[in-house]
Amino acid sequence: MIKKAKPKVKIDKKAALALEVEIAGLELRNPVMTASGTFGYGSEFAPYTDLEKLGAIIVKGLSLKPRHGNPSPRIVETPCGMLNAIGLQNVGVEAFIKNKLLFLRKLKTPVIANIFGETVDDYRELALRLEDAGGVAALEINISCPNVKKGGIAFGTDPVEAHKVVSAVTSAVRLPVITKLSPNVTDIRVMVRAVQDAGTNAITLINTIPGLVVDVEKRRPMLANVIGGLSGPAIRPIAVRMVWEAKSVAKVPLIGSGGIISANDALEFILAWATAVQVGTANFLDPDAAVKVAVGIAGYCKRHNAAVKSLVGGMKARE
Amino acid sequence: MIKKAKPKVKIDKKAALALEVEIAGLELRNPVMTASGTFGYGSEFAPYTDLEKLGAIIVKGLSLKPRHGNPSPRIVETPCGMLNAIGLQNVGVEAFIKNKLLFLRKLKTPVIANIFGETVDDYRELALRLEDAGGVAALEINISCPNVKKGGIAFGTDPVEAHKVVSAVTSAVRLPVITKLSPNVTDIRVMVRAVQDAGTNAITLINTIPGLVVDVEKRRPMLANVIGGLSGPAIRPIAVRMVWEAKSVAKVPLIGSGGIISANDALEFILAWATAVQVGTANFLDPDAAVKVAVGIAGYCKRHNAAVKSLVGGMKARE
Amino acid sequence: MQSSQAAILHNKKVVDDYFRMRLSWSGMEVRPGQFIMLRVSDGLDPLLRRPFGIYNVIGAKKTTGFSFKRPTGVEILYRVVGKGTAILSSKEPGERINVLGPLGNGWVEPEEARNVIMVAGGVGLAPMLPLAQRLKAGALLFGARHKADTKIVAGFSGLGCKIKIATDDGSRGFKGFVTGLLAKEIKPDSVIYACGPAPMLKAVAVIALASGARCFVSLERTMACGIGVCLGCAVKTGAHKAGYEADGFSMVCSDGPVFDSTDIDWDAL
Amino acid sequence: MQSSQAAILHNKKVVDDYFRMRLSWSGMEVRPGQFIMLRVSDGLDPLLRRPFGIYNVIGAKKTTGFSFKRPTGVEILYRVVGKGTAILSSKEPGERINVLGPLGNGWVEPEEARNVIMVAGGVGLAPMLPLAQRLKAGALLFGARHKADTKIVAGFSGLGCKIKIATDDGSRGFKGFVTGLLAKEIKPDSVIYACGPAPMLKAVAVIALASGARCFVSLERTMACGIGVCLGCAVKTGAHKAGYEADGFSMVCSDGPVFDSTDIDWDAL
Ligand SMILES: Cc1cc2nc3c(=O)[nH]c(=O)nc-3n(C[C@H](O)[C@H](O)[C@H](O)COP(=O)(O)OP(=O)(O)OC[C@H]3O[C@@H](n4cnc5c(N)ncnc54)[C@H](O)[C@@H]3O)c2cc1C
Ligand SMILES: Cc1cc2nc3c(=O)[nH]c(=O)nc-3n(C[C@H](O)[C@H](O)[C@H](O)COP(=O)(O)OP(=O)(O)OC[C@H]3O[C@@H](n4cnc5c(N)ncnc54)[C@H](O)[C@@H]3O)c2cc1C
Ligand SMILES: Cc1cc2nc3c(=O)[nH]c(=O)nc-3n(C[C@H](O)[C@H](O)[C@H](O)COP(=O)(O)O)c2cc1C
Ligand SMILES: Cc1cc2nc3c(=O)[nH]c(=O)nc-3n(C[C@H](O)[C@H](O)[C@H](O)COP(=O)(O)O)c2cc1C
Ligand code: FES
Ligand code: FES
Repeated sequence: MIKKAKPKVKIDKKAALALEVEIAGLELRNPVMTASGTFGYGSEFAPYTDLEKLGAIIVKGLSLKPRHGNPSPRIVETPCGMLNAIGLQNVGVEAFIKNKLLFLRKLKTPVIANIFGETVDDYRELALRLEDAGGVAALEINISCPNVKKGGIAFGTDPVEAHKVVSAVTSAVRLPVITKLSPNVTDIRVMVRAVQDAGTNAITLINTIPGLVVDVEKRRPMLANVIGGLSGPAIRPIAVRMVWEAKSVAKVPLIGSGGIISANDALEFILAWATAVQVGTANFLDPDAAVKVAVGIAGYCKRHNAAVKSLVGGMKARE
Repeated sequence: MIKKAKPKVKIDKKAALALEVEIAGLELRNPVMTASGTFGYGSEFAPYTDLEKLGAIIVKGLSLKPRHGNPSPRIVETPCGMLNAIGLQNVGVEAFIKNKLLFLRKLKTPVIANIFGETVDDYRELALRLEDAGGVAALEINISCPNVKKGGIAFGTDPVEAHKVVSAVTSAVRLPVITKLSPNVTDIRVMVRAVQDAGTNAITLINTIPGLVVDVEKRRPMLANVIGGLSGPAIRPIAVRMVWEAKSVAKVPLIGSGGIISANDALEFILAWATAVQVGTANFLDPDAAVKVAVGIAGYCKRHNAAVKSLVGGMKARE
Repeated sequence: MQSSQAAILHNKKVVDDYFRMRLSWSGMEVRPGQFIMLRVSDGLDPLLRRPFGIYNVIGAKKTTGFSFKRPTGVEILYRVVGKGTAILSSKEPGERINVLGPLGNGWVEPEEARNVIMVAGGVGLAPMLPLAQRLKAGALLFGARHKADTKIVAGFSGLGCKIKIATDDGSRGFKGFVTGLLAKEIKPDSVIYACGPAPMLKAVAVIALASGARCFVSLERTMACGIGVCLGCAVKTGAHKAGYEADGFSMVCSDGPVFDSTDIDWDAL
Repeated sequence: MQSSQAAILHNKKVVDDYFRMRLSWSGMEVRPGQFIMLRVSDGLDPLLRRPFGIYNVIGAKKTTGFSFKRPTGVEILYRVVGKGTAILSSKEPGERINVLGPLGNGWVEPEEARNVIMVAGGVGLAPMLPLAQRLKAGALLFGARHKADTKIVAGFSGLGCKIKIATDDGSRGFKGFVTGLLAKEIKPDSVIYACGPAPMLKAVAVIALASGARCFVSLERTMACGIGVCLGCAVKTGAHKAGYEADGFSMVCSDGPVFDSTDIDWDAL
C-alpha cells in the first residue's frame, strides 16, 4: 500500500514557540519560507503539503506585464544541482492579483510577492500595485535582472544601481521590503551595505549562480538560453559562506537560500546568521520538503532545548 | 580476483595526433593536465597511473619558504564536491628543486610549477628560482592568495594587483606563464584582460570557490579555517560558464578546471573554448582519473573523426 | 495526486534495455496517458525525479468510463538510457521508491464513432497500453529498432486492437519508419494518438494535418517538478489558444503531456 | 598498492550497526594496521572514498614475519554512521566495489620481549585483529557501549590473547571506560597499541606516558586521497621529528595512521 509521505510529527505548542522568528516586522510561525519560482503561486502545492505549516510563501517572480519566458530547453540537471533559464515567465502582476491572490489571502501563512523589472520605475510600480491590492505581507525584490536602461548590466552586481532600485521601492511603499542578492559579485558585503543604506528591511542570499552545461554529442549548450542559474545542494556551501560574510556588515535580518534539502541544511544557514531560510529546488524533489524542514528544525530545537532565535549566529569559530 | 583498473585501451598513432594541443608554446601530447594541489609532486601517483600518458603535470603550489598550512580539520565533503583549507602547505621551492624535481625531470611529460606568494616580489623570486633550476616547462601563477601588503585582499580579485603580479613574473622569466584565476569576481572578463595585458601566455580557470560548511551538532565550522575552497563536480557548470565568458575577451589559450571527472566533462570545457583542461578532485576518487579522461577524449575524437584542436570552441549556440 | 513511498512489486527485464517495474498504488484514479515521477535515489545524485508514463494499471475496478478506478498497482515500461534509469533497473522487489502522481492530463477520449490509430515509437509505447485497455479497439502501429525490441508489444495482444509493426532494419514487419504504416492506415475521420521521439511525432502531425484526421501527441521534456511550477518543461504552443498557460508556452507536465498536434509549434520543438 | 575493482564476497551484519564485508584481494602483501579506501558509490554523492582498517586477512601464506603474504581476500569491520556506510551495508555479495590500498604504514612490530597490550574502543577494534593474528599473544582491552556490541570481539578468541572487556553501562565486564582496564594492566615495559575515539586515545597516551610504556595509536581523520597528496588528513605532530613530513603536521594516511603517541600534539587533535 502506498502511504502518505506527510510527516505525522506534530509541532507542539512549546516547540512551536521555539520556532517563531521575526523578519522585517513580520512574525513568522517558523523560519521556513518557499523560494520564489520553485513554489508556483502556492495553490499547486495544496494537494501535497500543509501550506499553513510554512513560515511564509514566496510566489513566482512577478513583472508588470505577463512574460512568455525563454525558449526551451529551460532546465538541465547538474551534479547535485540544476540549471534553469526559465526567463522569468509569469502571469504578470494584474493576473496574479486577480486570479492567484484570492486563494493565498485565505491562508494563515504570510505571502511574500517576489518582483522584478527592467527599470527602476518597473520595480516601484510593481510595489505600489501589490501594496494597493492588499493581502501581500511583504515584498522580495529580485535584483539579479538586467537593467535595460544601463546596457543590461544586472542591478544586483552594481551597488549604485542596486541602491537606486531598492530606494525606489522602500520609499514608495510601507510594506516590509526584502532584497534578494545575486551571488555573482566579488564582495557580497558591498552589496549588503548598498541595499541596507537604501532601506531594505531584510536581505535574502543567494539567488542562483550563472552556469553552463554543454551537450557534447550535439556540441551545443543544453539550454536554449546558453547560460542558466545553478541551484540545489551543489551551491549550498557557497550560499552559507555568503550569509556568514554578509553578517559582518549586515544590520538587517538575513534569509538564507541555496541548496536546502533538510533541516540540517537549514540549520547551517541559521547558525551562520540567517534568521530565516528558503527552500527552493527541494520542492521539486518532494512537494512536502519545506514543511519537513520546519518539522526537522522543531526536532532539533527540542533536542537542543533551544529556540530558533537563540540559534541565529550560533556558530562559534574553533578555538 | 582483483583486477587492475587501468584502462587497457591504447591511444593509437593517428588518434594520438588528434589529441595534441599547444599551450603557451608548449606542445602537449594531449590536453589533460593534473590540477595543482591534487597530484602532489607527481611521484605519489606513479604506482597507480602512467605519468607519461598525461598532457602535463602541475605540482602542488610552491612558496619561497616551506609552509606548515592550516590547522586540522582541513577538508570536508559537500554535495558532489569538497571543501579544502589546506593553507597551501608545501615543501618550499628549494626542497622541491632538491628532492622532487629529480624524479619529474626524467619523465617525458612537461612539468608545470604552480607558485604563490604574499607579495609581488615573492612571485618574481619564485619564478626566477624555478627557471634557473631547469626542468620546469612552464609556470602557473596562483593569484587566489591574499596580498599581505594590501591588507590581505586577494591578488586575484583586483585587476590592478593581478596585473602587477603577472607583469612581475612575465618580465622576469622566459618560461611560459599561465595565470590561474579566482572565480570570486563580479566579471571574469575584467580579470582576463588584466592578466593578458600583463603578458600571461595562458589562463587557467577556475580555482576553487569559497564555501562554508557548518557542523550543526557542534555548532561550529567543519573546517578549522572556517572557510574553504569548493571543488569537484558541483562547481563544473560555473567553471564552464566562466571559460565561455572569458573567451569573449581572451586572446591567449584557456585551460579549464573545475569538476572534471570524465572525458565528457573535459569536452564540455573544450567545446566552450578551453584548449586544455585540468583534472583535480577526481584524482582523489581514482588515481588514474586523468589518464582515463585523456583516453576518453581520444575515443570521442575517433568517433567524431575530429582533432581536439578542431573541437576547441566547437559549441554552437542554438539557432 | 500524491507524493508517497511505493513498494516495488517487481522489476524485470523485458528485452535488451527495456524493463517493466510494478509499484503498489493507493487506489487513486488513473487516466490513460497520465504519468508518474520517480525519485530513483534517496541521495542527491541524480537529483531530480524521472518521469515515466503509466504503462499498466493493476486491479482497477471494472468501470465503463475512460479512467481506471481504485487500482492497487501501476506499472511502467522503461528503457535504460542514462544513470537514472540504470539505477532504476538495479532495484529489487520489496524496495521502496518515492512516487509522485498521477500527473498530467492523459489522452483525450475519442468519440465512439471514430477510427482510432495509436502510433508508438520505441518506449513511446508505454502510455498506449492503458489507452488500448480502455478502447479495446482500433489499430496500434509500433515502430522499433529491430525484431527483438518488438517483444515489448506482447502486452497488447488480446486487447482487441490490430497490431502492425515497423522496424528500422526490417527484421520484423514493415521495413522503415512507423509513419510509413500510418500513411496507409489513416482516414479523414481517424483519431490518432502518438507517442515517441520528436521527429516521429512531427511526421505524424504532418500526415494527420494533410489527411484531416485529429491527432493527439504525448510529448517529452526534461522535467523538474512535474506539477507546473518550475516552468521548465515548456513547449511552444499556438498563439490561438486563450489564457495564460498558452500565451506562447505550455507546460508538458501540467498542460500535457498530451496535446492536440495542431497546438504545437513543431518548428520550435 | 593498487586501485582496482574487487568482488564483494560477503557483507553481513555482526550486531546492531556493525557489519563485516569480505573483498577479493589480488595477493598484494598486507601489514597489520594498514587500511583501504572504498568508493561506496559509482555516482557522485557521496563523492569521496571512505577509509576502513583491514580487519581480517584471508588465505595468506603462512609466514613468520610481521606481514601477510599473498592474501586472496581482506575483510573490514565497519559501523554504519552516515550515508557512505549505509550504502556500504546495502551491498550484496557479487557486486564489485573499487578499492584503493593497502594504504598507510601499519603497526610497528614490537620487540619480542615486550608485554603487548591492545586497547580498542568500538569499531577501533578493526585494525587489532591482524595484529593479534600475527602476535598470538598479549592482552586485548576492548571498550564498548553495551553487551551486544561486545559480540564483535568474538573473532579474537583462540588467537592466544587475553581479552578484557569494559562497557559503558556495565552490561558486560568492567563498567566504565576501557582506560580503567588499562590502568590496571599497564607495566613500564608494556607496548601499547590503541585505536578508538580521540578522547580514548588521548587518555591512553597519558596513561602510557605516566607509566613509561611505549604507545602506538592509530588515528582517524577525514580523508580525500589516502595517499598523502591532498594534505587534508593532517594532524599536528611534535616539532622534534626531522624532515618535511613532520614540520608541524603529519598526514594520517601516509605518515600514519599509526603514530608513536608521543609524536602527537594531543591538544590540537
Ligand atoms: C511525460 C514523460 C513520460 C515519459 N515516459 C517514459 C516511459 O514511459 N518510459 C521511458 O523509458 N521513458 C519515459 N520518459 C523518458 C524518461 O523520463 C527519461 O528516459 C529518463 O528521465 C532518463 O533518465 P536517465 O537518468 O536514465 O537519463 P539521463 O542520464 O538524465 O539522460 C540520458 C539521456 O536521456 C535524455 N533524457 C533525459 N531526461 C529526459 C526526459 N525527461 N525526456 C526525454 N529524454 C530525456 C538525455 O538528454 C540523455 O540523452 C518520459 C518522459 C516524459 C517527460
Ligand atoms: C584510517 C582510518 C581507518 C578507519 N577504519 C574504520 C574501520 O575499520 N571501521 C569503521 O567502521 N570505520 C573506520 N573509519 C571511519 C570511517 O572511515 C567513517 O566512519 C566513514 O568514512 C563514515 O562515512 P559515512 O559516509 O558513513 O559518514 P558521513 O556521512 O561522512 O559522516 C557521518 C559521521 O561520521 C563522521 N566521519 C566521517 N568521516 C569520518 C572519518 N574519515 N573518520 C572519522 N569519522 C568520520 C562524521 O563527522 C559524521 O559524524 C576509519 C577512518 C580512518 C581515517
Ligand atoms: C526553476 C527556478 C525558478 C526560479 N525563479 C525565481 C524567480 O522568479 N525569482 C527569484 O527571485 N528567484 C528565482 N529562483 C531562485 C530561487 O528562488 C532560489 O533563490 C535558488 O533556486 C536557490 O535556492 P535552492 O538551491 O534552494 O533552489 C528560481 C529558481 C529555480 C530553480
Ligand atoms: C586539496 C586541494 C588542494 C589544492 N591546492 C592548490 C594549490 O596549491 N594551488 C592551486 O593553484 N590550486 C590548488 N587547488 C585547486 C585545484 O588545482 C583546482 O583548480 C580546483 O580544485 C578545481 O578543480 P577540481 O574541481 O577538478 O578539483 C587545490 C584543490 C584541492 C581540492
Ligand atoms: S516540470 Fe516543472 S513545470 Fe513542468
Ligand atoms: S587523505 Fe589526502 S593526504 Fe591524507
